[in-house]
Amino acid sequence: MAGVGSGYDLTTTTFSPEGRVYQVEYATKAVEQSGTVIGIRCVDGVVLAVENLRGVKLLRPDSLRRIFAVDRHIGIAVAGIGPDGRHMVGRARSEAQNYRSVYAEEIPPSLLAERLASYAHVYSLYWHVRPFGCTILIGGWDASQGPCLYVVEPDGSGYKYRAYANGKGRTAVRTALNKLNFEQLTCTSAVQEIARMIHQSRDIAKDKPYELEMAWISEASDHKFARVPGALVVSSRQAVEEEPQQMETGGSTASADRGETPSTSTHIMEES
Amino acid sequence: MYAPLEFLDRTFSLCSGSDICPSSDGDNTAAPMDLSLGRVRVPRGASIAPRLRDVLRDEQNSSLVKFLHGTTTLAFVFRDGIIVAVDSRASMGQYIGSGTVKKIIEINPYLLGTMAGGAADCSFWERYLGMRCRLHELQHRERISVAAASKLLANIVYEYKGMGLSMGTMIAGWDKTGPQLFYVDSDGVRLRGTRFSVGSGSTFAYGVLDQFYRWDMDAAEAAELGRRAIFHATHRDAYSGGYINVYHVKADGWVNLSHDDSGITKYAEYMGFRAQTAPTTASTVDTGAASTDTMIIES
Amino acid sequence: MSQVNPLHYNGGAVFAATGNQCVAIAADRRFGQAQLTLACDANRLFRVHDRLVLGLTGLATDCLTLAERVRMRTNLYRLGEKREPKPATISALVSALLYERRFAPYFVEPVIVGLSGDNKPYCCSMDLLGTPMETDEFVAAGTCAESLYGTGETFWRPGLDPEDLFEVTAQCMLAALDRDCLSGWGAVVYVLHSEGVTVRELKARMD
Amino acid sequence: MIETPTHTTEPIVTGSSVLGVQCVDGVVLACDTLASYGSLARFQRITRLHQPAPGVVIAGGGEYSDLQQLFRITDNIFRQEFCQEDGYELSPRALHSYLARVLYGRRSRMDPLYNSLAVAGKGRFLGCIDLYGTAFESEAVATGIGALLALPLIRKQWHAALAMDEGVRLLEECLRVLYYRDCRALRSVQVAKVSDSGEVLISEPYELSNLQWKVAQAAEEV
Amino acid sequence: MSHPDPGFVSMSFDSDTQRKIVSHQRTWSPYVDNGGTVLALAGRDYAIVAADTRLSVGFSIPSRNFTKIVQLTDQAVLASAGMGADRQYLHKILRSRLEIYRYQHQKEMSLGAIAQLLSNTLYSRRFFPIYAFNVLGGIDANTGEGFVFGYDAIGSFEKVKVVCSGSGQTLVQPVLDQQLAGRQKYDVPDDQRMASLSLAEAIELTRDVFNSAAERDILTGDALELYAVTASGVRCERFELRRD
Amino acid sequence: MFRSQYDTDVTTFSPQGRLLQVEYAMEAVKQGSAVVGVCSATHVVLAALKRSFSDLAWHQRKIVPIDEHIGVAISGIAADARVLTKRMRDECLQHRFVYGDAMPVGRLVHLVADLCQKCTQRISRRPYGVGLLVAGVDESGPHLYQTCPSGEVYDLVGMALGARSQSARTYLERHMDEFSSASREALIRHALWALNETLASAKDQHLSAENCAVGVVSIGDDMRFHLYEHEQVQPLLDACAFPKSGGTATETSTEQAPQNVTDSDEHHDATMQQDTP
Repeated sequence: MAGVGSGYDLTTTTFSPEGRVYQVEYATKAVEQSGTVIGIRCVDGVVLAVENLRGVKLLRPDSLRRIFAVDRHIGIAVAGIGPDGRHMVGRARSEAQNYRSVYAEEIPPSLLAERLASYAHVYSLYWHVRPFGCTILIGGWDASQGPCLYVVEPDGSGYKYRAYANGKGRTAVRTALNKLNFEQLTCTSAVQEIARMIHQSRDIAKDKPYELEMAWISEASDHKFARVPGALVVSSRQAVEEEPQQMETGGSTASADRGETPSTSTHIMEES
Repeated sequence: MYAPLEFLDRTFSLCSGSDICPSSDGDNTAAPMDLSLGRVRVPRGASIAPRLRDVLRDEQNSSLVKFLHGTTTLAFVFRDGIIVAVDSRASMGQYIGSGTVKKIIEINPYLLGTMAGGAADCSFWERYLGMRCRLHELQHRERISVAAASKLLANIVYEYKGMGLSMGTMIAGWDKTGPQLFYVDSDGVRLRGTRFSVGSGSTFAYGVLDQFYRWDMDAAEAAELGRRAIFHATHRDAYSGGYINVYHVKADGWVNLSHDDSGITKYAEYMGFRAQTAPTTASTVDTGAASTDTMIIES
Repeated sequence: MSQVNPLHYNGGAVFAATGNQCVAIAADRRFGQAQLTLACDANRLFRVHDRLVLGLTGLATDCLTLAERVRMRTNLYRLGEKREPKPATISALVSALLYERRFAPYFVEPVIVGLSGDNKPYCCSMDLLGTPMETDEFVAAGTCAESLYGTGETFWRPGLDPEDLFEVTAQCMLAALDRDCLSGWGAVVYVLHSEGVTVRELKARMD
Repeated sequence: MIETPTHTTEPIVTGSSVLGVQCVDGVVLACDTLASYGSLARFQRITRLHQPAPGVVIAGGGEYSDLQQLFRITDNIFRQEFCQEDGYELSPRALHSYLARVLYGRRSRMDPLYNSLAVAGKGRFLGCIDLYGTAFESEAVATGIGALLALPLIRKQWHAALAMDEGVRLLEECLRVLYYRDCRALRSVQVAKVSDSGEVLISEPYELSNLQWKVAQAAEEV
Repeated sequence: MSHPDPGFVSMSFDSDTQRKIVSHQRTWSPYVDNGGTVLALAGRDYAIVAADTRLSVGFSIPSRNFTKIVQLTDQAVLASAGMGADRQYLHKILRSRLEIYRYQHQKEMSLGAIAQLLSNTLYSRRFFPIYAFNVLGGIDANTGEGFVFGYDAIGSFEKVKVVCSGSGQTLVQPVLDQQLAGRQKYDVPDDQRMASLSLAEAIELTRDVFNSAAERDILTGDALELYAVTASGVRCERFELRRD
Repeated sequence: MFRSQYDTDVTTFSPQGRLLQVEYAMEAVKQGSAVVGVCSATHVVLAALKRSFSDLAWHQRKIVPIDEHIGVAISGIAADARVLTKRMRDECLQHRFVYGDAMPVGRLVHLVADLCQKCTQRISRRPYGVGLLVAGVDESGPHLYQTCPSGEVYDLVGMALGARSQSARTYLERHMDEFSSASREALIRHALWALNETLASAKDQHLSAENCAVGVVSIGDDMRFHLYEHEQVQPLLDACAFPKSGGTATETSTEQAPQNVTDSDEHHDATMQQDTP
């Protein structure tokens, strides 16, 4: 890429001649290193899923966490640098509590997304701080809008999505996501879809073993944040692993060129 | 912390975020425990002090307000140094809190301080003064002068003027310029002098002291004068009593001369008991036989 | 600092206790004005007759005035009745005298002790409005009343003979005086028993 | 320097007594549903009991606005616990200690939460905290005027094997006495039962029954 | 129990009476006296720290089982009367500070150091005093001798052999002076006046004085908690007191 | 790693989206002497190799008690570790002050992790150069956590950090499944054997009472963290007969007099003293 080594890509306060802020783009690169993170807005709720890569064999089984509860009705999944994500989650929890102390109501996910976006954005303005190296998937339930999925990128942009994926296997998963019909997709079927997508996006040889962490805000959990029941996760994963055929497109560890603009078909984006 | 970081925190501090009412949610969390340790935690002028004062003055808090008070202390300079004499009673209202208080505080081997007024105020700040004097010695590689030490205390106390500290103290010591005696009190008064008496019994002590004081007394005579003055104060003043402690400040530091009981032994010695028969010891009364005899004066 | 309460202005303490056919009353010797001690030979115990003693502590001027009025009324009683008044009578008298001044009271805490006809001990104390409190245990009045109650509660026990009663009363008095600024400077103990009265002066701290 | 805030130095809208008793199989809390505005029985259907989480109930008397703030504080605490998802469950005793620190903190800033609180929880826990932050556990608790009228009654009837239903009847009897004698009390009351294992049952407000208003001496059979 | 002071009649000569009447609106007082009596006495090789367990507010008793004692180390025990909330705060703070001391020094804090720490802690709140009357008792580690410390509310303290504090102080202290400290043995030299009681006798004396205090002081009663500190450690005993 | 302009500031992303300064900070953890942690269903054991910086110097402190139920083994810049452990102690005391009970281990560890993360996002200071193995027990049982300078937290059954800890990790991975049911003594033995692995390659060096410390906490009756150092650790060492031959080609003969321990192959400049006490 043109920016590398040109000296224009060292701080967030420097524009390159062609008007790009490379540090922010490099930050979004960091997001693509972590395991695949998927969020899907279904008819009856929102499902967040993470492919936790077990880099260390000595880990306690299913102890990796990349999905956090922010309030009783909102959960956040983190793609990219975990600690940065936790910092954002801490901020999200304070925002939720602050909103409740003022309006005595649960914070609408849209407003939380907006507040987190502007928080992330300010970190991409000043030279003494660096942008967040993580993308935040905010799944929540709103009385008026029903289930909703918002995504906040390191550059501070926040959009509403029907489905979103990032991390290692994002390209394969995004193509699979396009095939889904979101008008009828229910949460339980979404879980099975996600298990398949993640499985097929992995390159069996090179990728590390993984744990599937899933949570949802659905009618099943009466619109409250809850972990997807273990049995459902395990069964959908086993079902997928027994299927013989291989997905034709190989693992997508190659980092997709950042060049594509967000508005391509891979993101089903609605104006938030 | 770089200034811009404060800016960052300020713009995004939560209370400014909510427009309707500044919910400083700080006030709901449990008061954090103050763990600062090691360093002497000198009391700050609490911001709520003004309103507290009329609460503390409020009658029903009187049992709280009454810290240990009342006393008689004296000190005078004479040919061979300084005699410092004090009583040992601390009272809370009319109740005697303690009859064995050490009212001469040994700041360091060359400096003495006396305690009159608030017992806690005097002992805390004079112990703090001892620390500051030690630091002085370490920094300047020579002992602090009495003038400087007393000035340190006066400045410290002046900081808290009007906040309720109650101290009437004398700083006595021997430095390069010879024996020095200073009076420092909680209003910030600091006087150098040769003869002082402080406390509720000071008028009685002055009476004896002024009459028999001479510059060229020897140490024993001077000590006896100090003892005598304190004795009369303890006899006449209700808020003084207990033991008479006398110290003598000499060139090579102070010496603790005596510790006598004023109410019985000194009274018998100075005033002579009207009693004819031997003094009695009133000893334990227990369920057993009444084995004791009590001083009986056949009227 | 201490002239806040007229009952404590001059200081003073009285303690009385009953025994087996005897009763003792003790009082300290101090007369002071706030923290100044003026005299160490104040007398608070007024002997109405050999088997009845009235102890008065509180505001000195009120004590003396009340004592004189009691002496006057007792003499009138003697002339009228041609006999000595019983302790209970004197109690009633003092109570009436105090209540007369209900709205400008004498600042006095009287203690009346005596032996009635059959040597039965009588012991009564009052507050400054004359509320009589008769007891067959012990009473305390004055600036160190609480201390006296404390020592009394621990040391006193029923059925003491005169010698032991004196010892208990003396100990209670001395221990309490040593914890009080405004009372002390000597003490006197009267013991009323069947054969008569013994008066003893105690050596106490003079500070 | 901003003038030091003098907030609640005397309560305006107040709740009256809260009663609590520890039984062999759980704890019972009871109080009426009145918030008085001075001598005006202004809000007659408010709740002074609150269940912030499964297995714990708190109830309070005194300034009602401060009590609502305390309920919000406990809700916040348990919401944070929910978000932590680390298997640590705030025990009733820990909540009791936390609220004592909050009240003591506010008292030390001369800006008290003008309440006295009862905390009941699983494991037969019954604790009480006053507006100064004095916290203690006890088998019988009564705040406000209840401490004078009801506490002696509870203590007299209390015995180690007291069952929860007997406890409810006992507290109802005390609430009747309070209704007779406390002019800031109401007939409609609420009772909360917290079992040893943590099930919580908070009754709907109901009217106290069989009240005796006959003058004592005149009553033939009492 | 203070003598029934004729409040309505006391013509106060106090110079600022006028001002008191004017500034009548009562600011809320952060203090309340929950009563209670605490006592500490020491013998040759033991120390006793005792306190009643009554918490009173005005004339009612919210709790009959409110401990006023905290064991700081296995050689030092502290008891505080006065305001219950301040007492709980003070005891928590001291326990935390001792914990930090253990981290820094890998050993227990000595009795004398604890005494100074308590004094500094109280004095640090000089202008918003902690309303607690403390008595600290324990064993001096190197000499093995028992000692106690008496405090006022803002930290003035004194190392003695016997001290009593709280609402029953004026009732109990003279008795201890007389029986234990022998203060009335006027012509016996000071250092020989101390009665040498065995631990059992000392416990008996403590129970007696508390029973007397419970008789006369309405704020003392219910139960007596007694901690006996000896070289081998701390033992706690509990005795019933009047419950009226 | 060629010298590039992306690895001097902590707030600079490299083109691949990596934070090189943070990765270098993770290297500092490897400079510290080895520490091992193992966790079973009932116990958590920490073992640490202590370094001394001259023949005259005392051995450094590698295992630090935090509260009654939590202990920490440190690897990396010891001074950084002291700042973090002091903060952890204060937080535990604060929790006890407010809630009256022991602080959950996970909550404490995440608090420390957030502290570390904060330093990776601001230019005002460098990240902490220390990794912590936190051993503790609470209601949800025994825990072994690892924190890194990046702010990452791992909930583990076993872990080894510090110099040549890879050999210890391979040992732990091989015996992983024996840990959960291991008894207290067995767990200690596993920890010491793993620690011993890190010495295997260094010549004439073996675990001794001076250079080894063991910390154990259990969910048993007292739930307290016990630290064994100096002579107390000797019986633990004797209990595990180190393998003379077989897997690890160490001929650590115990009869040899214990030399003083200086990591001969260690090179670190005087100023940046790793693990100075």
